[in-house]
Amino acid sequence: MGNEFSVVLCGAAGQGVQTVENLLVKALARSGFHVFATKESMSRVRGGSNSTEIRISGRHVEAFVERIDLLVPLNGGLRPNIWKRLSPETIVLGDREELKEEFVGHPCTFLDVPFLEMARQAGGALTANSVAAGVLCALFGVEYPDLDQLLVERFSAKPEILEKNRSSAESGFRQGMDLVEKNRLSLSLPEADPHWRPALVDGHKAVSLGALAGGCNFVTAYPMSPGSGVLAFMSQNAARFGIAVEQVEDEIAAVNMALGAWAAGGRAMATTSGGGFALMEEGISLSAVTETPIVVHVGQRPGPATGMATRTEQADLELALYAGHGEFPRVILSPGNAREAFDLSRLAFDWADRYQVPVFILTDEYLLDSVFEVEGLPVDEGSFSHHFVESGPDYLRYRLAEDGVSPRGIFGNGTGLIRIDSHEHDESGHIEEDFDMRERMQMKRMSKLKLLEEAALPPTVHGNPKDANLVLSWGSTGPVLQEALALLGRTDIALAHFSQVYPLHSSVLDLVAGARKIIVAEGNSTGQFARLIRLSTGRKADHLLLNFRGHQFSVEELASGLERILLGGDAQ
Amino acid sequence: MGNEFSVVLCGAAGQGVQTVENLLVKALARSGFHVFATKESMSRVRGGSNSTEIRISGRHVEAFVERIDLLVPLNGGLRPNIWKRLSPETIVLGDREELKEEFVGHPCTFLDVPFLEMARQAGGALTANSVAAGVLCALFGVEYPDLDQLLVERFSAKPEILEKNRSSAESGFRQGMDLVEKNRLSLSLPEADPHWRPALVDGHKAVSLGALAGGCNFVTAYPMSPGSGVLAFMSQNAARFGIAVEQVEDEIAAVNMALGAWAAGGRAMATTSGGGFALMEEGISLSAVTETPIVVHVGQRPGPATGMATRTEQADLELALYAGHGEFPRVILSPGNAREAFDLSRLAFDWADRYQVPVFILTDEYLLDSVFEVEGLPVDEGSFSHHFVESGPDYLRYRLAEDGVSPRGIFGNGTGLIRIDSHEHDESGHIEEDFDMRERMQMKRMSKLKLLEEAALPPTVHGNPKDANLVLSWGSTGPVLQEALALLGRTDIALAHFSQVYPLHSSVLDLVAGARKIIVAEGNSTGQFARLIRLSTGRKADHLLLNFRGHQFSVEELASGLERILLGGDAQ
Amino acid sequence: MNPREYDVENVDMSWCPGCGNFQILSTLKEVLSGLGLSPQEVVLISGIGQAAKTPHFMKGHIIQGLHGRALPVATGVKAANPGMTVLAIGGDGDMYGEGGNHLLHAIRRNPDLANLVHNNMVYGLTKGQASPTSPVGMKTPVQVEGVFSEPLNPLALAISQGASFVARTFSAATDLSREIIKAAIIHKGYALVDIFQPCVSFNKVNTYKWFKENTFVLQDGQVDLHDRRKAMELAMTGPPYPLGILYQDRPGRVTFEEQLPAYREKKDPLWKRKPPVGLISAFIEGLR
Amino acid sequence: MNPREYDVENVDMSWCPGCGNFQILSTLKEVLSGLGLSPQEVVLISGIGQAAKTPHFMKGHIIQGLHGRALPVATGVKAANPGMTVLAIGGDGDMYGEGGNHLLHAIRRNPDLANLVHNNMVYGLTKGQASPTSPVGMKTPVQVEGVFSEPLNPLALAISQGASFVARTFSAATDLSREIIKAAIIHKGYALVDIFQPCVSFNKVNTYKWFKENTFVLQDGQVDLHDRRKAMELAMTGPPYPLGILYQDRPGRVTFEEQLPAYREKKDPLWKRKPPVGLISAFIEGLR
Ligand SMILES: Cc1ncc(C[n+]2csc(CCOP(=O)(O)OP(=O)(O)O)c2C)c(N)n1
Ligand SMILES: Cc1ncc(C[n+]2csc(CCOP(=O)(O)OP(=O)(O)O)c2C)c(N)n1
Ligand code: SF4
Ligand code: SF4
Ligand SMILES: [Mg+2]
Ligand SMILES: [Mg+2]
Repeated sequence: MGNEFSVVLCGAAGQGVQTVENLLVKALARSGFHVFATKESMSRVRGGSNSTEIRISGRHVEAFVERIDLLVPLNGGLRPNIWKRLSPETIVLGDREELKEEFVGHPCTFLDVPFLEMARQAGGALTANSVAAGVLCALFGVEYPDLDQLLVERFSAKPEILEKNRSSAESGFRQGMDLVEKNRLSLSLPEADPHWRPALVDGHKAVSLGALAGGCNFVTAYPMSPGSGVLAFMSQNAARFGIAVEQVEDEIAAVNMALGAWAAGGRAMATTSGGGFALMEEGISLSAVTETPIVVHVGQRPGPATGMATRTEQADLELALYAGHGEFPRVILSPGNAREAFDLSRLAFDWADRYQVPVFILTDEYLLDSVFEVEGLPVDEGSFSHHFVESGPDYLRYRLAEDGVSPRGIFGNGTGLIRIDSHEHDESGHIEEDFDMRERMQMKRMSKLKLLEEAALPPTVHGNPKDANLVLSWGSTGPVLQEALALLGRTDIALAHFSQVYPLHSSVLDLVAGARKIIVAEGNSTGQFARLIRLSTGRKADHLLLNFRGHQFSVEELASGLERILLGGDAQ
Repeated sequence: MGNEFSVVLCGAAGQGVQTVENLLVKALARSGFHVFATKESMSRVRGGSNSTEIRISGRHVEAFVERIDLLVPLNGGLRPNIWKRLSPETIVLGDREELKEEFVGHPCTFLDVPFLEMARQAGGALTANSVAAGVLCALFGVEYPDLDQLLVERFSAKPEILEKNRSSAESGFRQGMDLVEKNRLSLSLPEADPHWRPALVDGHKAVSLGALAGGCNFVTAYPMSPGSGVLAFMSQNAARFGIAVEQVEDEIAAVNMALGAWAAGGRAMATTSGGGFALMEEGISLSAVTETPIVVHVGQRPGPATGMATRTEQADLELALYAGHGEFPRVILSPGNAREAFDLSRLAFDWADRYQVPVFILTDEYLLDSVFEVEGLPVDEGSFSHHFVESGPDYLRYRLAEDGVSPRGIFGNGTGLIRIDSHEHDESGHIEEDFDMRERMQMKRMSKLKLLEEAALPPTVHGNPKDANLVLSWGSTGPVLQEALALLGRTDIALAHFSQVYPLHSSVLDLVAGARKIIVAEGNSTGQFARLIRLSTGRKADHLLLNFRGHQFSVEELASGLERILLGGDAQ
Repeated sequence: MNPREYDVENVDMSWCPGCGNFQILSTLKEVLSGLGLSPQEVVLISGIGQAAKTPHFMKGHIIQGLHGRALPVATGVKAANPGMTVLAIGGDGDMYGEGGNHLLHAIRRNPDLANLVHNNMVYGLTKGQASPTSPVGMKTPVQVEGVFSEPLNPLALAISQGASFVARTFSAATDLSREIIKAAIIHKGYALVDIFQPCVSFNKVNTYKWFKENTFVLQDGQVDLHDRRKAMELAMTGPPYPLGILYQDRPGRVTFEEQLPAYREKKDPLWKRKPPVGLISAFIEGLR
Repeated sequence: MNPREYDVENVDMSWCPGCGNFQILSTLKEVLSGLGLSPQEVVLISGIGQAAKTPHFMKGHIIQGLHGRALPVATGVKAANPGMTVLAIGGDGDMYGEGGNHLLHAIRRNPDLANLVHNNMVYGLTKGQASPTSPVGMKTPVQVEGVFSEPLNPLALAISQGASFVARTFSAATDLSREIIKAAIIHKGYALVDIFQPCVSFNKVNTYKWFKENTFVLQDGQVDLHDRRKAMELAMTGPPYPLGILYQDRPGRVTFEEQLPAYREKKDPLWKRKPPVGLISAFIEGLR
């Protein structure tokens, strides 16, 4: 097990696995551990079996691992994806009353913990989750008052419920201490760092807070997993931050209302998933021709169509890349962790405003539903600026500016009239059918691509790519790959993680040209990013590592996949 | 002028230029000439200035030429795109009463023909167009009874209007004969072939008739230029052919209703343009995951957004290629002329049904609004077959068939229940969250791409591409390019015209590998097809010939563009 | 016929225990079997949501399509295959939110299908956001200060646009529901049945109790079925809200599929047809 | 102010001579100037269609967006910049066809804007297809056997969903139109004005003459402005169709933008704001 633990909690929807995760991660982080948590759940409100993985470590970790050191199944009916991950080293803390014979004959170590009975005694069977939280805190050396404090923070609004959870947690804590003290279970804990007190940020929060830091003051959405986590966060904090949030009638309204808000001087974001984004495409095209900025957050999930509503995938890159009819520049950002999600969401607003183009923040369910530790997230007023102008009497919305960016006026800010038009138009925004004007305007709009290319963010490179095998990844796959490479410990592999996938940074050409083999690891079935790399550099990936089962790669899976490739064989 | 004429008629919307075109083209074809006509018009109901070009030739022609031999402006206010095309050789038949001083000082030959006055005398100023038709028929040696017959065919329903047009045409015809007899205008006519009696088919009709031949029996659309020509044709002939046509509330309804019709055993087509297609993307994704066939006709026009509603462009290739969230196979057909439009539209239905994939017929305004001559369009029952099965009691809609094509049952045909589902599902169509089943189903759907690749149509190659410069084109640009090459008369250039752009036929690899320079000519601003070629073959085009002004290339423009490229210089 | 013939084995029932959907499901099975329809004669078409999962939990042909889009799909099915009994099933978000435009225009088009809307006044599947019918003031994880927009009134909407059959029932009023859903299916033309349905997980306002206390069943004589104005008054009434059939066209109104030229000479469903090659050839000849 | 201040020079007027749109355009200019509004204070937002070109033919800030989508754009503009006078302008296809769902939900949301619908009962710009309000039986190049679907009744729809202000006028009744459009703009909340407008090119049924013969102007006393049920009766009346304001909420109803938390502490339009960095930092600190 080494100096690091992977704890997996399973339970039915409605059993409060989520709550345990929140409590535990916070308790552990406050105790000085490094933590990471990620979950997977079925598309249902009650029942089924969901799981959450919590990693407890002495160093920073931020990736899903296959390995389960400690499994806490709160109900029976474990799904195959969990069974597969159990090994003889796995310790199971389970309640025989609930699980019956489910684990009999399995080579793991099973310790019977009567979660249900303990919960009943503490006030109701519904708090088995808090019992589990108590047990785990005890095992990981969390001080009881710290757990108690967290319970108080969480349930302060409902005193009765607080009390039940408190006594459940306490009884669990005692049981955990008992296990330790009786030496039935001894974990060699990672060393805690008393100065380590990270902020814990899931993907939803990271995107939301980054957007807010970027000046986002208007959010539109039609609920759709996983994009609606951002809607929920923004609504729940709308009063706090003084912003406008509206759940609209459909995604078409979401994109059009956001465009209206931008045109009038707001900074709006629509948040959705692939299916909702597909409905927004006409609106994206409107953003392009009217040169009205927009930011759309797209949380990817497996398609086509409804696909798997609560699962993850990276298969909407090309959808975003070619979204909307006609031709126009755009930006696609693809954060890999909470820090990137924050930074890029902030940047999205600046770029949308500065270049008057649609900017897409392309995340996925895995990223959004994972909890990352961050030292901090920088917010300062200095880095913020508006990019619109006060309009004068000769104001022309579509002035043929040399760099393609016509100064953008805002209704009510100045004396000039602002004429925004969805047809091909002249400089003043009037409908224009002259072929020459058409050419000029189309060239003007496209010329912004050059500015975007110059501004593009370079990939993060680990290792020395020169003459090495180079693995490329984007979005949430990056951190998993990084840990996989660390696991492999090979010096002949370098990694480039792209947090911006379009336009690509110019360094990509050299990067790719100098590499021995190019391997692209991404979460889809056809290698979309590999295609983009080929298109941009001419270089075809030598190998693809693809995953389209609905769950993120594990560290182990990527490591063994790379090993297999480098042992020869297995060309794409 | 040689043995061929390019006649251009101009007039305001509402002035009946359209009618003259119809009459004239038919009269000329019935007289044994080869003809081609293409028009361009403003996005307005009345006024403005539209034009139509009619080519009259001794050999088959089917491309827009810049050159104007004979110009007939029915009203003043010619637009710059017409002025540019006038040369000292151009003869203008104009009415000084209407045009005033407009042509004074221009180096063309102006002949005053009092269209308006003649129309007034024949019964009303509204029939100046028929006067023009009469004049032109006389000039081109059409027998008057043939013109008269056409007028009767056209206006038979309205005797009064018929009479006015008849006397206008007659008076025009007399005027024309007069011009010829008085030697004020002598045209050396191409030789007419008395056996040549082509059918005249514009793009709208070609797509519609091909669809009907392919078994199309259901059409859904929300009107949108230029896709709604097909809607109009199908509605106007719905009773004749016994089909269902519905103008729906929006494009989303169009695609979903068409899918419902297919699922229930119909053969449905939705017809639209880029903006409407953007709204259909979620529905396309539904077609994919449910494996319900669909055919969508997309008539391209310039974007983004409203763009230029009545103009042409080829900028929605990538939109179609990557439409819909998630990953799935599809087919994109891109006819270049009426015959291809007919054949491919028929094929679209067969393939959609056979492979259970979305098939897109990607045309453009230029193709749809051009009139082509064809020897015939083959329709026979033998080539038609249904590809669904009678369902038995153990029927599984998504049986994991080896080639990816699960036999498709139809409600009411058999005893089995047909369960069509938009989630990831098991073989029976039930919602499934198992990761392995997800992988299998996604692979099953994607595996149909192999079948599609095997079925793909090869490009039409002209000239010998081996070691030559190879020009690639797709869709409506093909015939223009072909004539441009003929004009250039160089043997070092070969041409490959793609009437199917996705998936590409396997011969493309060799084709492209063996060529000296690769030049791609297409109607957009970024070279979308060139990108697809690079993606599929690794070969980057050496030169792009792009046109995004809202009008198709002319033969002359492509010829000079190629010449310029081959003289060196001008790399993309 | 026995309603059990509509049961499916080994189904993974993903609704919450106590949900009103269960009542609607069993009522629907009873109605269909009561009408002597076999599952082979029925096509159940739905969008996405908890209600829209209904087709998965019973026998019948099914199409579960996209959120909000059941009605155009169902219209296409009925028009291509008029012999089938077609139902379009979904939730209030599905039919009145994302699908609002299709509702409006399906009413105008009048295809012969029954449209069942499980109206729980909340988005169930996506975990409790407000739906178009959520009452003003209802707090949710997104409407944290309470719903602001006026709730949509589906019955008034349908009646105002000339819907052919408009009714409301309550999932727990199973006898009434049976009667109404049966009438809706028998009715020739578009039939809207709005079904009050408690969502025990997310709607803490509109509970079983609330629905019971805030509805009343229309009695014989209280309604003149064919009087659109009176129906409108009833539709605008509440709380308490009337349950029952509020409006029904007199027999004789033509349905969407009936007027299609496709069925003028032949009555076959489209899948039995081949292209009319003779007519097409003749037409092409006419273009010379 | 002089309505001429709303004129634009050298405009390429693409409407057909005789079109009812001209009357609406000049009425609108008169109303705006009559209200003392400068073009700088007005945002004219439209979709696509002949009616939707109106903003191009006058002064004012404009957004001509997508067919059917003027209402969400306008709602976004008003919510981001509540000081502006916002109008959403379009045709019957635009607002009731493609945009039907936004209409439904804009009504519920109640943003403070005036929604002018030039209802010519036909698709003008796309050359004469039926629109949602085309009368049954009207023949068009697409509806060759005549329109089948029941026409949409926009006023009944709006009233049934609780619209805050609902009126109808006729383009040629310029005095009445002036009065009504003025009232709609002044009205705080969502205001629907359906404007009968002859399309001389494509609608040969609903001509100037037809509209004159099939409408009557509501007289003082014939309407109780605040009675939704009576308004509904009027909305369902016709032919002849009543012209006038059918319904108006009593003052006091809160508008969409008023309830947004964005304006609770500050009243500035959003473009005057910067991110609340202190609050964001504090929130992040709370995540430790
Ligand atoms: C285009 C699109 N947008 C959003 C969603 C997400 N979604 C799924 S179900 C649903 C709402 C469910 O509410 P309702 O229709 O009332 O059904 P219920 O679950 O309450 O029965 C939403 C928003 C989706 N699947 N597709
Ligand atoms: C998404 C989309 N679909 C279709 C169109 C084509 N279109 C433009 S205007 C119009 C209808 C115009 O009718 P209406 O709104 O009644 O306006 P009118 O011209 O009669 O004033 C249509 C269908 C479009 N621009 N966008
Ligand atoms: S969430 Fe509500 S509607 Fe959905 S199954 Fe549970 S109780 Fe029923
Ligand atoms: S087509 Fe009709 S609505 Fe459009 S401008 Fe002409 S008359 Fe007016
Ligand atoms: Mg609901
Ligand atoms: Mg109209």
